[in-house]
Amino acid sequence: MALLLDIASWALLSIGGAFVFIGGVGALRMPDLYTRIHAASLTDTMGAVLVIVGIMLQAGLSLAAVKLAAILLFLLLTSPTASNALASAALLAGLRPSGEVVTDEEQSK
Amino acid sequence: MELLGLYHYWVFAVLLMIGFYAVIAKSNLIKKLIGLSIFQSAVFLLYITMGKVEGGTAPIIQAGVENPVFSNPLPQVLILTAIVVGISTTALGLGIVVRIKEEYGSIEESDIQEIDRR
Amino acid sequence: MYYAVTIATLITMALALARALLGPSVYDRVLAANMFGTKTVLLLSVIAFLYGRPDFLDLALAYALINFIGVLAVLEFIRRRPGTDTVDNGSGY
Amino acid sequence: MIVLFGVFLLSLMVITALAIVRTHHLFVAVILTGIFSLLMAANFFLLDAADVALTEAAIGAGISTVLFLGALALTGEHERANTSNRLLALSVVAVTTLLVIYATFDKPRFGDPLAPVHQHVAPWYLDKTAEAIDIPNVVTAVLGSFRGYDTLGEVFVVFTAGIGVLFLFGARPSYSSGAARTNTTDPGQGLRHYLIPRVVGRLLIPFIFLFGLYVQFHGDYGPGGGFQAGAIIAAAVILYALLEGEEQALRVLPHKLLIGLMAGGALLYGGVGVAALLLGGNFLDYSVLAADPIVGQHIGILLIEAGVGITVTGVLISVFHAFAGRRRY
Repeated sequence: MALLLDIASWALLSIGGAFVFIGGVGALRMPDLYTRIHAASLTDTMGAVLVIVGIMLQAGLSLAAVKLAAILLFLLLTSPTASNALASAALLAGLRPSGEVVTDEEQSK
Repeated sequence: MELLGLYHYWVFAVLLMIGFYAVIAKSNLIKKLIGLSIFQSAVFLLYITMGKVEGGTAPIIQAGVENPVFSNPLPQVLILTAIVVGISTTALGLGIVVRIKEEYGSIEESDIQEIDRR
Repeated sequence: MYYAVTIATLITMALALARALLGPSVYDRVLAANMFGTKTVLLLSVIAFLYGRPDFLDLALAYALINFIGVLAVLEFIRRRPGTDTVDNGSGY
Repeated sequence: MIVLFGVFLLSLMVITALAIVRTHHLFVAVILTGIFSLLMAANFFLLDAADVALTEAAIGAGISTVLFLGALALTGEHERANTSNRLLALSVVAVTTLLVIYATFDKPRFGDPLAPVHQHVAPWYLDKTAEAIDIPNVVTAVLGSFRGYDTLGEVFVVFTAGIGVLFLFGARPSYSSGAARTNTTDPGQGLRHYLIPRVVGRLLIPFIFLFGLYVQFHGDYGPGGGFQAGAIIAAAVILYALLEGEEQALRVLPHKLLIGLMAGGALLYGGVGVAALLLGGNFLDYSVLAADPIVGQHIGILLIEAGVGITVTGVLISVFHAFAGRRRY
């Protein structure tokens, strides 16, 4: 049982680490702000969830696990909110996505 | 490893001087204050680095650990209070800068000296 | 395995820092700062376990709660300021 | 391995600091200062200073950014490129850097347990804490009891700085006169129009308060104490002010109350000292506060940490209102 938990937590940690890293690369390499926000929120949600759940499996039933759950909850509340607020502020300020977007109406013309 | 033994102090020296450069070379008063806070952080780093003991842990006694090695608590106490004092004094400095802006219309040192000379 | 996660987080922090330095818009920098904050939360929680002192998770908890305020303050600042020069064109960088 | 992590973080810090100094856009410099503070806290944590890292987290993550932005909003965010005596400054800095680095070669190596710093009073503090004060967190014991004078001085410095800001700006915010305010870009309104942050933020505020109280009262057992708790609670109030507008925040916590908090906390700290004096002990010697000296120490530390927390909260919130409530001239 302990071995099984260990394997599960190591798997979660390594996948989480990979997510964090890929998101970081995305935030650096993506072409404009909105795609970068997309990449960054990958690390903030998926990466964080996997890593913290992985550590929780190591912590077992203890105060540390409760604190980790609280950290996870607050991260899941705040970081998408921050991303959303950031994107909406940028959009309101007139920053447009860089890609050429063709809407359906324009296409049919 | 011998070289790494001094790396923390070198970073301290470089950060200290980056902050110092901002204070003496930049004309903008807010930039000077930012430089001052980098300078301050460098000093914090020096103290905490000196307090570290190889293989030690934070000086909070844990039940059931035999012969623990603790890092030095004294620098930590000094720096803990210094951080809060630092933000309060930075706030005071920012307050003075804002008042200078209101009276002189500028926060560039050269402009202020120009106005004072008149 | 903690080491692997720590290294991944550290590299991601470096990447986020690069984004913060490159800009080009203010929002990119804020995004990078926010990302840096969540990476710090992960780093602190992993290192607390690496050190074997899980009681130090309080730090990560503090960042998880407070980091949000910085982003909101920046947005409030942008909303209030008179001009609308949102793209600083990486001045200086 | 952990040393290498520290080295990596320190290198990032140097890069960030260089970028902060080089950019002419002060707003960018402030955002980078936030990143610098995060790196600093992570480093403190790696260097076994959990209490200090928590303080840096509480101050650097929210409050210092908010204060700098408040000042930028009142002064302007572009720095004029000024290269009058740059070469002179650079050479002074280069020479001094080399001198300081030369001096470091005489320092004991990183983590050396035999370094002179660890020989003088620190072992005594570590030995005597369990015996004389009996709380697990040695940092709190030194802060509150062994070096209580020192902390009293620091609290009065914080108090004085807060009073100084209020003197500079006047205690009342300039918008409280109730002039015609209809447009939505008015400073007093806050982020009312961003619905999602507002809902999430309101959800978060009670938890930040709770966490602040936990840090305040758990400071004897884990990282924490009055300084950190004061900053965290102030951050909660600042979040409320950002979301609901400063006027609403002032309605909840009026100026008079804040000034009372500032003075009251410092007075509580001093009062504990005087009480110890009146009960026949030395100033700030808490052993006389109860029949059992150790219980007396516990009571004393609890009270003075409360005093510290109250003063720090009051000062930080007042300073925030002083900056946020001022109109740009």
